[in-house]
Amino acid sequence: MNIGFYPGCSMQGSSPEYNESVQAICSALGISLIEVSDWNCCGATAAHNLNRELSLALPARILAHAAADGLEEVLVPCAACYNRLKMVQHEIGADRKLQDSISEILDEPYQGNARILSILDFLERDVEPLLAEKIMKPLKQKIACYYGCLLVRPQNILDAKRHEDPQSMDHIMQLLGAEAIDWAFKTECCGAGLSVSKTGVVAELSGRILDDAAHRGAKAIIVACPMCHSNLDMRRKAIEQHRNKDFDLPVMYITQAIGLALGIDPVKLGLKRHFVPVNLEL
Amino acid sequence: MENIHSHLGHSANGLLQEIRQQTAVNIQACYQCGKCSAGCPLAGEMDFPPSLLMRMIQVNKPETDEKVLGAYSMWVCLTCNTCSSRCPMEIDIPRVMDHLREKSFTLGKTNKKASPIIDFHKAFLKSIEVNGRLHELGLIVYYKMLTFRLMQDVMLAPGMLLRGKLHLFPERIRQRKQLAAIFKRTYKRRKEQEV
Amino acid sequence: MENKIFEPKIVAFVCNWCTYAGADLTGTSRIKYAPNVKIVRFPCTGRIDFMLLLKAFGEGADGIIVSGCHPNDCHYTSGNFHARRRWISFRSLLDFLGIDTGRITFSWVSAAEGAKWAALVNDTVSRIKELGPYTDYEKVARYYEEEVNHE
Amino acid sequence: MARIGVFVCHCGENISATVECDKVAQAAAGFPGVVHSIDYKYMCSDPGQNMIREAIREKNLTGVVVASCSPRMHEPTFRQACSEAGLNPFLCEMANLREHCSWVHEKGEATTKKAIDLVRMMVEKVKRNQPLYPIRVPVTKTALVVGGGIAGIQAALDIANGGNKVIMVEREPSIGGHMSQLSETFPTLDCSQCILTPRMVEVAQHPNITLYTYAELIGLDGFIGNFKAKIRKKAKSVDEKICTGCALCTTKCPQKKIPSEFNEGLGKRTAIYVPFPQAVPNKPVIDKDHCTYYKTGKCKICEKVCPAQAIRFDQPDEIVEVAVGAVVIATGFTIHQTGFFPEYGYGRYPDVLTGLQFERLASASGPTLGEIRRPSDGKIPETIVFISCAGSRDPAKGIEYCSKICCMYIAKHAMLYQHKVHHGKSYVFYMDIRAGGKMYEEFVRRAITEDQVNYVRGRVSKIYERDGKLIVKGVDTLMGAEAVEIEADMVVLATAGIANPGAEELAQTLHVSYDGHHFFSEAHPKLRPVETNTAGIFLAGACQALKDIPESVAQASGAAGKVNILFSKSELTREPLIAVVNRSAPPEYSTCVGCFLCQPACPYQAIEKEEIKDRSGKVIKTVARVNPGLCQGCGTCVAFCRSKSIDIQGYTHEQVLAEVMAVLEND
Amino acid sequence: MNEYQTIAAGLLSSGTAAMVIGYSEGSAKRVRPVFFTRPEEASTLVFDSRCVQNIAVYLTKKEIRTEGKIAIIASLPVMRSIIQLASEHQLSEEKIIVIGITPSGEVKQFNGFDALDAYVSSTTIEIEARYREKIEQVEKMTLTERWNFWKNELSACFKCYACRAACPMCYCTRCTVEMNQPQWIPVPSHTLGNFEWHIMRAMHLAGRCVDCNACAEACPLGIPFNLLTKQMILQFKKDFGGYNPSLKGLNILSSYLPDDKENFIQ
Repeated sequence: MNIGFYPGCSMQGSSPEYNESVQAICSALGISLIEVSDWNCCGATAAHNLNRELSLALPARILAHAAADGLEEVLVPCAACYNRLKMVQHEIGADRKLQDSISEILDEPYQGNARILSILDFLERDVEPLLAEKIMKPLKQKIACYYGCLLVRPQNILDAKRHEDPQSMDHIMQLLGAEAIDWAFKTECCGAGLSVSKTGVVAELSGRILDDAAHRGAKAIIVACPMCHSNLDMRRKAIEQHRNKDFDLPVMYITQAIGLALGIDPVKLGLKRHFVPVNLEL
Repeated sequence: MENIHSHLGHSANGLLQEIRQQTAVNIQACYQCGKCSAGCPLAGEMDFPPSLLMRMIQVNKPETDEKVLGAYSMWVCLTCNTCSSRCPMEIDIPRVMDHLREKSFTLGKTNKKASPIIDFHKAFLKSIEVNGRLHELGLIVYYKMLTFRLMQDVMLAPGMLLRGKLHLFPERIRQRKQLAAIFKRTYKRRKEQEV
Repeated sequence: MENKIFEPKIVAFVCNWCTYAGADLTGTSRIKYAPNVKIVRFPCTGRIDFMLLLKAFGEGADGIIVSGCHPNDCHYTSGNFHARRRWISFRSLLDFLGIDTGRITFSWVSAAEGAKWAALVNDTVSRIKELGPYTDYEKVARYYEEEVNHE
Repeated sequence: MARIGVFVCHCGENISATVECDKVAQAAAGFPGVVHSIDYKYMCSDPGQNMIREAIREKNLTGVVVASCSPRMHEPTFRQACSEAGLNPFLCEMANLREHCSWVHEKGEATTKKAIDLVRMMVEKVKRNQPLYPIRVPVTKTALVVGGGIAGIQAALDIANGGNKVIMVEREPSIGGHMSQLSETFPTLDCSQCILTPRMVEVAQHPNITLYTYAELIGLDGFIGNFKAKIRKKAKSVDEKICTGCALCTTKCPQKKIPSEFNEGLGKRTAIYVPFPQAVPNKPVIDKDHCTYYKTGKCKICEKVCPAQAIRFDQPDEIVEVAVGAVVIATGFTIHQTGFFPEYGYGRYPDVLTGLQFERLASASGPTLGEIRRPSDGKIPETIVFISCAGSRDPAKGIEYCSKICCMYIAKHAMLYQHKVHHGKSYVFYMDIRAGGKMYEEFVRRAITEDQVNYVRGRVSKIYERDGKLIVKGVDTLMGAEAVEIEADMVVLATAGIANPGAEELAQTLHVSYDGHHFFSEAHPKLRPVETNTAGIFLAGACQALKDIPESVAQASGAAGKVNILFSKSELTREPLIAVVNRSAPPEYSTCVGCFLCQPACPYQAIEKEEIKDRSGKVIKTVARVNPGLCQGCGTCVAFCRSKSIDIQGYTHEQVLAEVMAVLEND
Repeated sequence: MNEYQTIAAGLLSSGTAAMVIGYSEGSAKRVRPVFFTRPEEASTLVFDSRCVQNIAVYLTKKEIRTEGKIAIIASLPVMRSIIQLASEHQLSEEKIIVIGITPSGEVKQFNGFDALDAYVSSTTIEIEARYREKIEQVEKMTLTERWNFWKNELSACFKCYACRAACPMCYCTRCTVEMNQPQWIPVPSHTLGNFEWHIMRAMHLAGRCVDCNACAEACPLGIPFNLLTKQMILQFKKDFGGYNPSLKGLNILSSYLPDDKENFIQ
């Protein structure tokens, strides 16, 4: 099985463990990923905040490269990149005039037909069916699956099922033997884009998330987005100071959790890179 | 003396119409139920919560339009889409926020409180323009130059470096010239539009 | 004869329940309009056969008005919806044949729109006056008459 | 040969001020076929009408044109006059010289010329008129009422008390509908069941009413006055004639945990059950889907305990066919369930309720005997939140319309709560309060001023549960959209009222139209609110649009009035201005080729297939036939028929084409 | 024998079909329609690009109807015609076997209309490029040029009604042109009457025309009046989303949508 792969800047920068764990489980399950050639940044929040055309053109260039590479589908594990690519595909796809205008900016025709897969689409379709036989170490803890905003909204464009209470990560975690709790902050915003410029806001928003998960007895939070991870993990100190309360609550990527259950070496899953140490007896 | 008691304006080319034309979002559909403001995680930070901002645009008067463009609200908006996902009238508020940010930024009417946020975005885009991909260390350094927030997050850096989360040298794409040209074309277009 | 001011002959095909009643209201409101238009009454716009429009042009009409109830207000619920589809296709066919659809005014005039009826008639009359007599269609008819006379 | 009389009216000076009436009469006298032409001051006056009558007799006229006012004004007058003189009334036409000529044009040659043209048109038309005779249709004086809620009950009683027969069909085991579920009613706060149950009993006992409960309408054919209805009586598995209604069986049934529909899932019932103590008929039915015997083949406890031996496990469904002259649809509405709302928890919080569930909690006959208690733990809620417009005015997810009844029942709920839990705190989240109705606004004011209900203007964005409390995240838009967060013990959603499931199928069965939300469409939104566009089928209650009880009852009485008018004569007379498919001699029989493309174009399903058979009964040809009982005379089929095999009486091809030719005739 | 010949022979020899309608070699390298009743004739059946005459036209004829079960060699336009005729209640399922030959040359036997309907519905009527170009050319003319173009073309028509005879959809027992009370269309051929005839024909084919071109092929004068129906097909695609012959769908003109779009009703 060959699937295109767009890592995005975070996975190469501040969240290498996400990339490592995706690669680790794919090689364990015999899935090969082909990286989109000479890819660029999707523009993230900055582009669509300041420069709409750029916010369309940057993802359009990525799509064009995927098309040139002959990729019919591209896995985009970073929730932010995924959201941008889907939105751009939606906006440009529906508007002929916009298509022409963006082609002009790109100086090449817009080709945006590759199917963009979120990490959850991918896991649900390609990984879930393989899991049952390969689980070596079931995870027996109570965990809270945290989806954030970018994987579920806008629900119509992303085709998100049960967008106020999504279930796909919960299902996977249950398959791995964990107990996925019902909680209230599954899809609340962590503060993402303001993590550098308004750290206080992030501490408040992320703090509420940690608080609800901890309160309901979760022993770990499972995420699928580098921003969510860095806000909940890297900025933990700031959150704890802000709320004046300590949380003993590690944050793991869902791919890391799968890796653990498959019996992959925690180092290979990048688990040593976390600020909040992950209790490996999960 | 006419309209002296009325706070309602009748601009023919105010934000209301402009947004309708350029984004296809019809703000007149809003009936002020407030569900967007109730769900917005950042409403508390905003000077005008989303529903109030919609009302101000509906008022359709140059003075209120000025207020809207100078608002802080859109700069703290995180495009989390909670508002639009629950809006009964399916008003694409995040799209309106995008429009307001870009317009406010282009016209230089941005709220003073928003400058660190805008500086961060600028630094971010600069990093991409140069490298094609984000270089976090470069971004932070450039951001600190813009904001003089020299000490912020200094405590994080060593930990990040230690954990392999901060790279001293940027990752660069091959076709940097081509990418720079894309940036240039968008700047050029904006200039043309201003004229 | 040649110097006489051109007074166009216009036939109006209207439904009984809305436009005919609307034109009655124009009368009771004493709103004046040009006398060029004569109304043929139908139960519903759904009843108006496209052939009648052709016959009217063939008989020398310079203009035609077709009018009925507004969408959703049809006395028979859907007659005007059927008529609308018929006019959409008929009109594009005529245009494709080079028959000037500008000579046909399609309209919705309700029983309450007496003033609209007057305005509609006046607009149509002045537009047709500008276009002049409709000879294209009549000429091909006359050609035939001449030929018959010749025999 | 045609012998046409033309009568030009001056209408005092209304016509003669701008039209030279004598010239019109003179010109008309010269038209081919006109044998009599005069003008007179007032044609509609007695002497005027006499002139017409005399001329018909003396000159043996075959057609009359009255050139006066609009036919919409005096056509019946002049047609009557003709008829009195022995001329078929449909051989009289009117030229509209007043509304369409004299009143709208200045005096002058052109105006008189137009008047002459108008007369010429009608002369040419009337020459082609045919004598027509009113259509008579027999009427079966029995009405079918579909639905046994308050609207159906009211309609049935009114029709029955008018001396006509009624057959009532109700889907559930008991009549009563939603009203029987309500605790108190606004704005009087009187007990719903106290006012409803006597009427339910009256229905059951009325000599003119036949009641079929646990039954469905599955087919309807025919037309006004002459419908044939097919009803499926679902097997109740109980012989109603023998059953005494002692309900012993219901106490012994081992299946005790079936959510009660009547209690909106807040209480339980057995598999053999009576929906509620005041049910009519008060006899149990067996719910086959839950009955142990039907599922496993073993049990039959009810049969063993029944003192009257009335249980019949082998009872089949029964199909009955009835002849009815009119139908009243009163199938009511339903509501969105809490599971419809993602942001309010997808129905997974037991203490988030619908308004109808709250009615059951507040009702003395409900699962808590009228005490407001949480379904989750039975505690009395200290803080309660009511949310209006849950699904209503929400085109994104629910429906765009206003459900109309919620503002009032929310105020009532909050009031009932405050009356029962004196120290409790209640909040109502609303956007607008729609309290248009007699004593309605006063009622809402009382909730706010007397009963201390807190009204907050804004919509709730999210509800989540934490430590047994429901966190309600709302906003106060009157405080600049300031956040309002309430820790509630119970939340009641005023969920949108929507059409009943199955309404679409029923509409198709009945051939009546319905709107985009599957509510049945009235014939005219203002002037014919109780009729459908199918003659003889009427609407009552919330199946047409959401309504409260007084409105439903009013419409039901309106529908009943219409039915009683229809039944007041044994025959129905209709104007013969209807479409007709031509018939000719064999071997053609008709120029109709039976393509039936006219069928979908007919708004009234009036076009039928007729098989033309030879003497041996073999079908030679299938052609279209217009059912004169159903046709309303719009003529859409006429314009659609390619072979011009359908024509419409009064507006035939010949007539209208002659009019067009006459207008354009060169002079 | 090839596939369709074998099928045809089989149907006739087994008595499943009483007659096979198809094409066979005619004179001057042209094909002609044939009505075979004997299995041995089947080997002379031909099917190629010359078979443009729409032989579905025979299915509604009284002489054919009384023949018993008919098998027909059907090109795609013929199959479309059969479905359209069936939807207009002109054909009965039990009396027709369709030996369909798809545009790619595949032979498909259809014993019921449902299967045929499913096949026909899977295709769409596409106007050939050469006609599209011609239509665009006419549309680009000024109003007067268009009028003159058509006046010129239609003045030639001498109302032989070959177009009507060739069209499977013109099966009315009394055509409107033959109606004399009132006389809708004058009997002699002159330009005005010709206009009326061709406008009426186009309107009567609205939403029914299967675009087989049989009418234009039949015209002895080569008048391009098939552009009228083709233009309508294109226009319907724009205005109402197009149509396809189908047993389930409604005719375009006898149905409507409350929000049909137009821009000319005042």
